[in-house]
Amino acid sequence: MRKIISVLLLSIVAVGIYLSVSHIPFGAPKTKVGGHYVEQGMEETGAANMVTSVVVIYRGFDTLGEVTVLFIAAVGLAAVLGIAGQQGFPREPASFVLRNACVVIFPLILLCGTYIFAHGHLTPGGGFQGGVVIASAFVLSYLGGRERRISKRLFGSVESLAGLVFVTTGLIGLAVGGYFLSRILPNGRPYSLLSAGIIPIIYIAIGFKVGSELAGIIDNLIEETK
Amino acid sequence: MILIVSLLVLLMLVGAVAACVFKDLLSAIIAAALVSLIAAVLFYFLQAPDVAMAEAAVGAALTTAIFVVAIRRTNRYEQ
Amino acid sequence: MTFLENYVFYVGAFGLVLIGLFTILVKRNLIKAIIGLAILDTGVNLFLISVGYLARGTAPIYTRAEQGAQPMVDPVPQALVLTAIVIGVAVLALALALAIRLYRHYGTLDLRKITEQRW
Amino acid sequence: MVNPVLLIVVPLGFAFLIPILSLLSKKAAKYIPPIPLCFNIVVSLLLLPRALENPVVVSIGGWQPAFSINLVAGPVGILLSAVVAFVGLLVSIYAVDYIREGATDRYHMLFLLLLTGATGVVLTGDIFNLFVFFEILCISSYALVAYAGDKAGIESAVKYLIQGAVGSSLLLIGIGLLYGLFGTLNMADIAKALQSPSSLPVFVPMALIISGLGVEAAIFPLNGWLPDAHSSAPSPVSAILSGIAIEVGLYAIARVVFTIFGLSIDSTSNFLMFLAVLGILTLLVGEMCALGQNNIKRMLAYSSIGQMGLILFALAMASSYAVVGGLFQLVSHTLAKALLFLTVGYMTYRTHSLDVSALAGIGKRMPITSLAFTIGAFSLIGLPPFAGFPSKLLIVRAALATKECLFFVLIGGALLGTVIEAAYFFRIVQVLYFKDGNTNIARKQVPAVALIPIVIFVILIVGIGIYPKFITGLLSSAAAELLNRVDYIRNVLG
Amino acid sequence: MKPQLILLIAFGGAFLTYIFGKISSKLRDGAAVAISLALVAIFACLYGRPLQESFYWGFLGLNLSLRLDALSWFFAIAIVSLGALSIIFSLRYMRDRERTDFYYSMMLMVNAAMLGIVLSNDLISFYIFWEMMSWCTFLLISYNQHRALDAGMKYIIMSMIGSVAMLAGILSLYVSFDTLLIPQIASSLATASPGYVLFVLVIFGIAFGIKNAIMPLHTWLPDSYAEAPSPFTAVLSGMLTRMGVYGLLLITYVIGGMIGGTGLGSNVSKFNYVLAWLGALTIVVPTFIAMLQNDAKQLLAWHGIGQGGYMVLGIGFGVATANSLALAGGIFHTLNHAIYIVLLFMSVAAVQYRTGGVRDLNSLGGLVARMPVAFVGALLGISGLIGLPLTNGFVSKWMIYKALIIEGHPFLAFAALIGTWGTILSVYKFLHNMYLGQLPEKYKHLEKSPFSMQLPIAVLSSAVVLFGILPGIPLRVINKICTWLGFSSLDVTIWGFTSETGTLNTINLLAAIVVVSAVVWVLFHRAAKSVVVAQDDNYAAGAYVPRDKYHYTAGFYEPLFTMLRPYLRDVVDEFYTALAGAVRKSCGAVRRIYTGDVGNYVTYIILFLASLILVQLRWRPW
Repeated sequence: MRKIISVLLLSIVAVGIYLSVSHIPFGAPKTKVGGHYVEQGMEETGAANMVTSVVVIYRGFDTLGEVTVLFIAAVGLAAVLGIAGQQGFPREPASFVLRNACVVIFPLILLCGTYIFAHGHLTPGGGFQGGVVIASAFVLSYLGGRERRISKRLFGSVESLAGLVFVTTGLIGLAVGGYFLSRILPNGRPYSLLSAGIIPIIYIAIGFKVGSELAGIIDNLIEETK
Repeated sequence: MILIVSLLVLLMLVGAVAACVFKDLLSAIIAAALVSLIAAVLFYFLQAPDVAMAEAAVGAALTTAIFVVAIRRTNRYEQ
Repeated sequence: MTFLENYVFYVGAFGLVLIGLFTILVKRNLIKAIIGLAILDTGVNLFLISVGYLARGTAPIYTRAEQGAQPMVDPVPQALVLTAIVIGVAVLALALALAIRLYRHYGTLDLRKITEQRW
Repeated sequence: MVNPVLLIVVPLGFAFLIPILSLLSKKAAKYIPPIPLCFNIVVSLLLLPRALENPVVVSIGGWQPAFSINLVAGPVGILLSAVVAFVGLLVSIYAVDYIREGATDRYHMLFLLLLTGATGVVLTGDIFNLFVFFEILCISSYALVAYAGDKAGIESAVKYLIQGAVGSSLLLIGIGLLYGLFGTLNMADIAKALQSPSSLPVFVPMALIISGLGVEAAIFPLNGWLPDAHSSAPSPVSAILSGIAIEVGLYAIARVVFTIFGLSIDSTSNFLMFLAVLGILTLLVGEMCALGQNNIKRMLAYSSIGQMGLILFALAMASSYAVVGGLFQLVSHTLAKALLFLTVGYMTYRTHSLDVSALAGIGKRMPITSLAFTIGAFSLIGLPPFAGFPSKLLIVRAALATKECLFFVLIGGALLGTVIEAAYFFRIVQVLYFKDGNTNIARKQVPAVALIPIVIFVILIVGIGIYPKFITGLLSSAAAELLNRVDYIRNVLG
Repeated sequence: MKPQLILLIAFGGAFLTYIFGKISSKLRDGAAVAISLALVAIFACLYGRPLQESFYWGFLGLNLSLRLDALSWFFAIAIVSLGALSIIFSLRYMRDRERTDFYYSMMLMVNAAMLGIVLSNDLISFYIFWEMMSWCTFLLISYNQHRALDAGMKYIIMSMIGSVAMLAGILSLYVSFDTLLIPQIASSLATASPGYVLFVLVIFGIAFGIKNAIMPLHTWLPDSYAEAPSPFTAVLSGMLTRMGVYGLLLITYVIGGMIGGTGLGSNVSKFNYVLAWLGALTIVVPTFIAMLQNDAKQLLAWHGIGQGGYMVLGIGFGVATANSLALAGGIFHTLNHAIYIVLLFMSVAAVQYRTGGVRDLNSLGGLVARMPVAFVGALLGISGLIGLPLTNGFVSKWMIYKALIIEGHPFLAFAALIGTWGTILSVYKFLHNMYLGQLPEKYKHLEKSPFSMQLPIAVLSSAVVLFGILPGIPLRVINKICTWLGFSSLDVTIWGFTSETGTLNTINLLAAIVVVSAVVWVLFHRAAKSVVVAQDDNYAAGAYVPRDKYHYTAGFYEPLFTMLRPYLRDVVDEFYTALAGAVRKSCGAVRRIYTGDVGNYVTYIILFLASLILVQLRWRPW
């Protein structure tokens, strides 16, 4: 019964969406805002990766909101799990191969993540992707069953500091340039690592923030308040 | 090209249906991870390497990990 | 074939959306519902990216070699999707944490049985 | 140079600061939220004179409006951000004492972020940015509802989360469709490009966006989460959710409907009529559900649904009187409902029960709190001389001024809802004062730090009720801004 | 003196009393009495000096203003005097109760709100004060706890229904004429369509009908009267309920433009006939229901409804036929009723005070010996209630009868007359069961009522007689009101009035009655003395019979009771109870929407979306 109703309702929704989507031709150029970014973005921001310039410069506010969302999730998750009764969780020791492979791979993944967010303005990738990669390094380390863990305080401090860096960068822009997140650093030479104004700073902050938040989430989920 | 894409889309939808019907939640999670992975490939085809990267890292790896942790803490099977 | 070309991504995207919604609507297991949410999110993201696609466009990244040679796809939806993915994973993580706590309280994840809060 | 962006960024910065500060001192966290909220009130007041002349439009990063996110601090935005900051400030003062259990620094972070999200929603001029701030608002409220970690809280949070997530996915699909159709995300830019709201390709995104936002705004069939979440959250959170979160959702709907889609009462679509009917339906369902309710917080939650219905009805009439009335109702409901939840918070804390009958005799044990509750309840019913009266008056007047039969019938429904509302609120007042109850509750007032916000709310409710001019000037320019689409586009795009 | 100053004193006094109460109860009592007496003095000074409208507050772009004219003075003086008397009465009555600060400040607040109502010059201030009066009343009715809670709920719900109807009516007037000043509306409404006028009449009729307890809307009244603290019951019955009459008069004034000019629109006339018939119904049925009551306050409460019927009959009929005699009768009856019903409630309250709250007629009796002043009050009160000559009730009822008969409406007159018979039967029971008959053993040592209770009773008793012998005093004022309302003037003398429809001269009556009573007294004096026989030494088959078994006031109208009971069920009340039950049930059903299952909630979301799309698809398939 419930299935029939659901299918019925969803098919109506599908028809409605089809009617609207049929007016959005697939693959046709939509020059309005995107076109402007593609044409002007390189000069205006100095970043080669247009997605990065949109994420950090043009729609930097969204990004600030987004790291906030992740921050909320991390804090909220800790709040939700943190008060629970303290039932421990026996951990099976991982196999020898896995454990030792983790030891080797862990720093490599960290390095890879750092590379991804440091080069966000030049190549695909950026703060989020790098942050997620860093977090996955921690997932791996938990799979490896290592007991050595980074303290929550460190996670928390990194999170806060990264967030504050983002906000402060924006506020300095407001003080200097009159707009929040305005470009206070020169665009520099295109295609070089130290270019594109404030993008690297913000992306590094985001990378640390996302990485530490996701790692913190995983950490909390697995450990649940020891 | 279009055929490959169609095939991938088909596979993705099948994966989604599988994620919906599997009684074993672990299998469902793997199916959902498959959906994310194929979506990442499709993002790549759509000239969105950034998103593909994020989707692969988040959808296929991280989310799956969280799900697995969650079902270890709860119940592996539906009902 | 042209239909396929025009609509295959949309079909894939909204297929995921509908399957995700169907899962949430019909399945009584909370984890299943959350899986549904994940699929729904993926579908929405795929849709957004398809909206920004440009036929025969390249990724919106300038390289030294072929600057401005080919049209680029719209970078805006990609930026949006990056945001949306992260938001999605945040919601998902919170949902699963809540599911763990809920299981501890009720010993079940069957949503039809967890109806203490009603009326 | 005061910039509206400070309203969002400064609280955000303070929220990021809390983890570091709480490393230094565990107690520091609870004194943090009032600081940025005070700051926000000051900034809002400083911006007010400029905003009344012309909406303050600032862009992030300094690009041309359509090419970057911009904030539009018009009268509506300033009004609502001031309300958010003000109510948030009072509730955060209240929470200094009330929130004792668990990791309180997390509570204060989430609380501050929730308010940041609400401020962002009311100030932003970009629809995707709206979505992002909405998510901030929603996700922090999911976490806050579950904050106490009890059975009811977790269950409600799960349900809230699922519905909220579905809603925001629908919203995102709608935004995607709009972007596909018009190639821009700036609300003014979309509005400029959008001609007729009733053609199907445009209608579908509108339906999606309204359903998505409607979940947060608690419109009738979309509000299954509300009674659970508002009743099982800690009381200050309930106050914020009922007093701010849903109002902000409703504001977002109004903004989308009026500004982006440009619906007006004389446009060909009778969608606004539909919204008006929906509003009254919401009102009646909310009030009817509240009538038989024994759980006091749940009753207040249902009453919030009812009030939302009334506000939606007023906004859907889309005349300037009606919108003034709707915004007035919004403000008075915010004050009254926050007050009610705050008072009920300590009452239930003392009686250890959410049952209405457990409140018997509280009037003698906590006289000031009970008096405050009574005044809040009277204001919600719309009795003079409290703040709810002028707002209800304006709405009824606007409905009668439409000279349309449908609206006469609808306002009849609204008045019926008022009677039902009176029935259950008066019952509680009786229980508070005139029922002998549990005598072993200590005769103990609320702690002073929690009494301050309560008393301020009472003063405001009575003050606005007696002297509505205090805010009507601001409200009428806010209504004008909300309804005048052409000016909005011109102000933003230049 | 500006009217707002008066209100300021009244409301400020209410607050001050509360604050004083926190300091000392003596101070509070003194303040309450002083403020209420001050108000009486102020209004006494204002006699014959109407105050022009004065704007006192801007509210949402509306100018709120006050004024004092003949009608409002008439009501105001009644309000403040009765208010002062009941405050004085409360001094002892409420002494040992809890939360007396609240009680006194609410009493003063109710008085202030009523003053506000009668002083209002625009409908919004009218509404504001009306609502304040409603919720103050609610709080006071609920004061006695227990059963009073239900009574309070009944009252406030009906009152809310009335006031939302009134709000709709007021704002509809505002939207139509863009003003809320009563005189301006009066002039604007002359040009309105008859249908609209009828709408206004009906909607205000509902609002005021509920307050004045016209028959199908009366059901809140008996319980509220019975359960409220007695001094407040006096205020409630005397003036508060009669704010409905004031409202009806105001509406009469508002549509008054039509009375003076081209005559009434037929709609208006019809409406007022309906009102008159409802008034007649309200006279007959409650009076007989009153007969069946065993609770003294319930009995009086039902009479309160019935007497309200006379007022409505008089005013409705007067307006329908443009007959100033009936109208004046209705207004005068309002005043008279207020005086004697307050008197009656006070005498009951005096008994209650001494007997510890007993008001069951079957367990009282013979109190005349213990509480003579209360007895005299009750006697004069019921005389007024019945309408015996030389008491005030007689004059007003007589005016109404006269008008009805002369205008050729014998059925209405007959209804009014039946009402009087019923009244006689029931109030005799009241008087007898309470004061006459055998004194129960446990009340043998009751003290007489304290001075602060005797004083108001004495004042009111003398008022009953005074207005009965010299009806010209209030009638002069009433005559002014009638002319102000656009009716023809009556020829009033101090002893009564003369008019083409009939003449009343109480001096003749007085003379006749003095002569007759002298004769009767002489006869009785000459007649043989009766012998007092102890009742308890009757022979009872050898068994000892406890003295209380002889208490012959129980089951006073038992045969009549069994006969009438099936016909006099309170059908209306049952209907409302059923309605309330149905509402409650349907609310319970609506609540089931929230099943607690998230799947359902998400279904609602999708359903909403789908129906939006579907509707749009169906509307524009092209």
